[in-house]
Amino acid sequence: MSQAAVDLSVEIAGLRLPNPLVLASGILGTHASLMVRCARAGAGAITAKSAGPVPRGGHVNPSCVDFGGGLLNAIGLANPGAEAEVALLAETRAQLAELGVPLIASIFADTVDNFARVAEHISRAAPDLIEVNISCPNVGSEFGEPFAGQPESAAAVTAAVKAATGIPVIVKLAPNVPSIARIARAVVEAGADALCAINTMPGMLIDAESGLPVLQNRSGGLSGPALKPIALNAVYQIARVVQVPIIGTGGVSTGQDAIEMLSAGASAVGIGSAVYADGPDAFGRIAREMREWLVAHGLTLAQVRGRAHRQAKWPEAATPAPVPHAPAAETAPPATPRAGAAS
Amino acid sequence: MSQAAVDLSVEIAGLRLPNPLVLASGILGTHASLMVRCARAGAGAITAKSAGPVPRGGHVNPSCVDFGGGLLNAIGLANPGAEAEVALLAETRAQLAELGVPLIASIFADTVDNFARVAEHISRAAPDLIEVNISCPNVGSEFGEPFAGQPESAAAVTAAVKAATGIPVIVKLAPNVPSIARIARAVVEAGADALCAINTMPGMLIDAESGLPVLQNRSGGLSGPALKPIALNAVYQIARVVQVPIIGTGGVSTGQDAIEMLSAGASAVGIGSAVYADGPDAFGRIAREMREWLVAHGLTLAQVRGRAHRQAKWPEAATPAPVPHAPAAETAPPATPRAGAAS
Amino acid sequence: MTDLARSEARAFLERPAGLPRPCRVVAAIPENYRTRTIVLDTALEARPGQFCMLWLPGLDEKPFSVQSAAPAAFTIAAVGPFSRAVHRLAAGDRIWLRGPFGRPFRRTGRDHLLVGGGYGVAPMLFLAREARARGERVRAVVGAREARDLLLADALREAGAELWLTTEDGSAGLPGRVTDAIAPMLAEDPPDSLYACGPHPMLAALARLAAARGLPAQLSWEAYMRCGIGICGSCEQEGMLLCTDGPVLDQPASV
Amino acid sequence: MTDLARSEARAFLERPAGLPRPCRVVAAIPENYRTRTIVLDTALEARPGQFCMLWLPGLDEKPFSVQSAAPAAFTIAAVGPFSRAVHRLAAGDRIWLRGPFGRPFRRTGRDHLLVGGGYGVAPMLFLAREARARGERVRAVVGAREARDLLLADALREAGAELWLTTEDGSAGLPGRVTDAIAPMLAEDPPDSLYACGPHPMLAALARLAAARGLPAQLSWEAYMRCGIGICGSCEQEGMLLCTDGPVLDQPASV
Ligand SMILES: Cc1cc2nc3c(=O)[nH]c(=O)nc-3n(C[C@H](O)[C@H](O)[C@H](O)COP(=O)(O)OP(=O)(O)OC[C@H]3O[C@@H](n4cnc5c(N)ncnc54)[C@H](O)[C@@H]3O)c2cc1C
Ligand SMILES: Cc1cc2nc3c(=O)[nH]c(=O)nc-3n(C[C@H](O)[C@H](O)[C@H](O)COP(=O)(O)OP(=O)(O)OC[C@H]3O[C@@H](n4cnc5c(N)ncnc54)[C@H](O)[C@@H]3O)c2cc1C
Ligand SMILES: Cc1cc2nc3c(=O)[nH]c(=O)nc-3n(C[C@H](O)[C@H](O)[C@H](O)COP(=O)(O)O)c2cc1C
Ligand SMILES: Cc1cc2nc3c(=O)[nH]c(=O)nc-3n(C[C@H](O)[C@H](O)[C@H](O)COP(=O)(O)O)c2cc1C
Ligand code: FES
Ligand code: FES
Repeated sequence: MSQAAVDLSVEIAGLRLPNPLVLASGILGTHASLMVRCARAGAGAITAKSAGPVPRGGHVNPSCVDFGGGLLNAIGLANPGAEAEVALLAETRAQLAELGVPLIASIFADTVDNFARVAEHISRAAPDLIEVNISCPNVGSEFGEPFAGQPESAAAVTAAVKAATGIPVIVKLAPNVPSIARIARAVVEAGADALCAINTMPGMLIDAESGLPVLQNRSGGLSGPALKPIALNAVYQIARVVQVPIIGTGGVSTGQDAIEMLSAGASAVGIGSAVYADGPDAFGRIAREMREWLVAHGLTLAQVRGRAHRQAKWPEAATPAPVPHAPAAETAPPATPRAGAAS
Repeated sequence: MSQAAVDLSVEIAGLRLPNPLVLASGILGTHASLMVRCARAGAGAITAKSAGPVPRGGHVNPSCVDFGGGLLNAIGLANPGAEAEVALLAETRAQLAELGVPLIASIFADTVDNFARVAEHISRAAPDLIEVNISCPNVGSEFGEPFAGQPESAAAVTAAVKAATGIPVIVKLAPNVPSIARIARAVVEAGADALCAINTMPGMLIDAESGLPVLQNRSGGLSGPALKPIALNAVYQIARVVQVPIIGTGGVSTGQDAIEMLSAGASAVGIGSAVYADGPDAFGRIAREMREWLVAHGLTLAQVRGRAHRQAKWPEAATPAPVPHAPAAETAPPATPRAGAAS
Repeated sequence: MTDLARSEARAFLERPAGLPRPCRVVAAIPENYRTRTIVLDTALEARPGQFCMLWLPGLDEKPFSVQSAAPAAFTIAAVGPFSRAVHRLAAGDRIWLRGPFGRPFRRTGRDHLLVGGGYGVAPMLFLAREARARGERVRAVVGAREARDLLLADALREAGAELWLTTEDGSAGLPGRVTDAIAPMLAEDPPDSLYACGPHPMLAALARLAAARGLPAQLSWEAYMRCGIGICGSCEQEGMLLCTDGPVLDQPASV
Repeated sequence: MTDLARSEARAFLERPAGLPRPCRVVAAIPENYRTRTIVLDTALEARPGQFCMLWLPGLDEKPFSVQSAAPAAFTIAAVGPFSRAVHRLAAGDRIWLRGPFGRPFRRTGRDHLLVGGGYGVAPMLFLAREARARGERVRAVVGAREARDLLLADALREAGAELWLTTEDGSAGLPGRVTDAIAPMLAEDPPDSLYACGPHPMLAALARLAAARGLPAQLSWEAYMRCGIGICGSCEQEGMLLCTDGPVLDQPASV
């Protein structure tokens, strides 16, 4: 099969994407021009920067740094507010439609009611999908835990947003929970049409010289290569318990990373920090690497999806040998008996 | 001040450590010979591998791999069981005592009652401290969440262990929670004498070629450099709400990393994956780098500790400029008016 | 890890951005009543037109054009909280730096016309030195509101640039704006290429002038920058990211 | 990031371990009734005595001595579930590999005595080839229970080793154990150094023999390995980690 003939299109909540690579929220999602540029460069869908109830300036710099293993950011949900966002989304959507690339709006809020209000508002721009970013602090929670932190708060937001809009809803989950599968099940039961996993992992960098945190906001969210194993695990665990499509997001920078994410059970793949590595061209490169990989392995996207969940087939005889709980006595050199009860 | 004169000793729960570098649980903690070797190489305290109620063989290989940004392991809490562990600990403690290096026992269990039983049992070996590893699955929880996942279960284990032993207790926290500060406060209120933060972060690696997870156990725990920002943040957040000493653990491989960890509020520093980089010699190297750093900066350990929590001092006039929520209109080139409501 | 994944992860690691690195101020040289050049104890692999993010921990981090790479130097006007704090630094004080970032000026031809307005002269001095070191012709026009706002004129002259000064109030050099000084040059002895950095209205005027004459122009623009590494979108200008596609943008000669 | 932190992070990244990489079996050559050599479509930067972790996804991962580096080859006895599964692989099938790991044999002097028991002959063949390529003398002793257990004898002979075979039942070569064949050599024409790999009782006997004669010996030991990279402690032997300090350990001549 030729590479050109490889079908990369996927479906998310009834919507067809020309390819599974979704621009993640918060990356270049501030301007129609930049979102269109990503679509032209090969993105299969575009997520706008998260918009909240009111305009926010975001945090003072440093607000995004490369620590070697990935990025740590505390942009601070800078956004023009839902009001202005409607116009931005409408303009963007019109331009993306010509390219056949769907637009995903992203929303956040400080209370469940405000989530519903922003969803309703933003729906006027008729984005193809609405992603609900529940990684923001729940003002009702003493420690400022995110809505994504508890099944109850996550489900409450989901239900409120579903009631407020007719547009299909993606709920975006956070990695800092004891069981992301439990949260996933709760939001799907509350009506989520799809999931996005994961948002950044809370982290901090400290400048040894000054002794102060590098980000002016002190803590921030970790993304990029260091996040990949966390994201793969999240997607895998979620795919075990829910049937809705998952946009697997976190540390994908190559076609092979994307194949791994689909193998974990994702239907589409979010691309964020990789845009830092080579700009919007990351989309074209990753899509090309995926095609090359699929051709080289004689597989279709559908065959790749979820295959990490299967059991390896080995002849019955080949079940692994039992693992000794300590070096087996018979392998110790008899010449020198070893001391220690455990050894 | 000469480097030799730098005092690196620290106190944890009434116990003096010759230096703050603590061998983390699960690294070379299987044999007296190896723990002694780490102490000789410069560790300030030694944590044994976690022991549970009964012997465990652990998981089939691959059980620990280097993914480039750190390690992912699912050794599977392989251990000889509390019974045999007592003898191992007693032997190790005797040898470490000669070197003036304290021994920390580590325990885990599947139920609160079993935690208490193991703690009681292990106390016979008279380790200097007992670390309680609550990152293991709580068999009473539907999704197999760890005891460390909820303040209630974490506190219950802490209280049970405290009741079962007179030895000071360190509780080791997990990073995959919405607010680690909340868990920290709960276990300190339940009697924890010190905290260790953090255990590994759940993750998965997938081999694109076979489509299967690399670890035979499928998921595992992420450690090493990729974990450092997560650990620094955890220690920082915990230090804001509790007064007990914290063993800051995660991704420390250099003296500078250790300084950062102390700056975040840790009193001591766990060293795990760094042992992979250069064997037990990691301890001597990191301690030397810390001394060099302290001399070069004219600071003592006490001055370094917690300094990330202070407010930077800048003249009153120098409060940061407000952040525009979108590129300021006046900076746009007037020659070419820009479109888009948000921009 | 696979070779591909490894090479990618390393590419990520080897990006020049990294974390802010601590430097010491070696000298803080007053340039005019509100502008200073700070010289640092570090050298940069930077090209003219590139910028660094300068950080004062706990205060703020802002972009500044590289005025000199070895040693690293920046020419900074005190206009707000951060730049005023930088002005308070003396030799021996610390300041942190990330970068260099952004796309530099690329010299086209051997006869260059450089235009600097305000602290926009800083990258022009760097460019002038680079071009002169290669024996190329440099004409430099430095514009300001009044005489006391003029910047780095002596340094440009020492670098071997033919220098024109303009002030809006006529208190020094030619009265008027940089465009007034340039128009006759473009007509009588046109350079191979135009390079400019300064206030956006000045750049816009130069863009029109260059376009009218079909002269290749490279203009360095400014925007509020957050990430500085091309992912947040803050610095957008007509679909371009000023932090990575810019700050220097080619002005198509055919506008 | 600071230079120090960067260099450390990179050191971590550049460790040879990495993730298992997929290879293909090029040939699976029967060596005796229960041992095969699998040749892979990859080359290793390995030294004799080092080992790789071979992985069959979803089954298990085990350490095997490198028998040849370029192309990579391993000689594997079918004794349990994993090794039997490897025996089922044919040319074209995939197997995954991490490594090489561990400390290799270091040739001492120019007159080498190599002793292999069971599949312990595999690293000895690699070592014999390396020594012979440098024109050094190699005597090799291969021991087994009976004739059908003998391994790689022809390959050793072809490599230019002077070869002795021993079988416990006398069905081939000298009757007895490798130590019986070696004792007279050590007395009459002692080598510069002894190298051995095989069952632990054999190694222990050789260690005593070498110690008695004051002969430097390097012995390759085996243990159950989990991490293979020196952090889990599974492979401890008298304070040494066989995966990183070993598998080849120096036998002090003065035991
Ligand atoms: C690519 C790039 C390169 C830059 N290079 C330099 C440089 O080489 N030297 C330099 O000094 N700055 C440079 N800047 C500007 C610099 O980043 C800051 O914006 C500037 O120092 C003001 O920051 P602040 O926090 O001190 O004041 P702010 O609070 O941000 O500004 C205070 C007030 O001053 C106004 N203001 C900003 N700049 C000026 C000005 N030039 N003249 C008059 N008023 C002004 C603002 O609109 C605001 O009202 C550059 C910016 C970019 C994007
Ligand atoms: C550093 C190192 C290098 C090694 N190099 C090689 C090598 O080059 N070639 C090779 O074949 N193996 C080698 N091994 C051994 C290999 O890793 C496995 O242990 C072996 O293949 C058995 O694994 P299994 O899962 O098939 O069987 P297991 O289930 O682990 O073993 C099955 C049974 O066979 C027994 N057994 C194990 N080995 C033998 C043996 N040699 N003879 C008889 N019974 C045995 C076990 O005690 C067990 O009862 C090496 C081990 C180490 C630590
Ligand atoms: C600079 C930056 C800004 C981000 N802003 C948002 C945001 O506004 N809303 C959101 O849901 N996620 C946001 N994210 C998270 C990303 O959408 C994504 O989930 C995360 O970065 C992991 O993917 P990656 O490793 O590919 O970057 C942001 C990430 C970065 C790096
Ligand atoms: C191979 C391995 C085994 C581990 N086993 C244990 C364990 O038994 N008990 C425990 O509390 N932590 C265990 N850990 C976690 C470490 O103690 C430590 O918290 C973690 O690795 C982070 O530190 P590091 O980045 O320095 O490795 C293990 C880590 C590794 C890498
Ligand atoms: S400053 Fe973030 S994209 Fe330019
Ligand atoms: S196998 Fe883990 S230390 Fe050797």
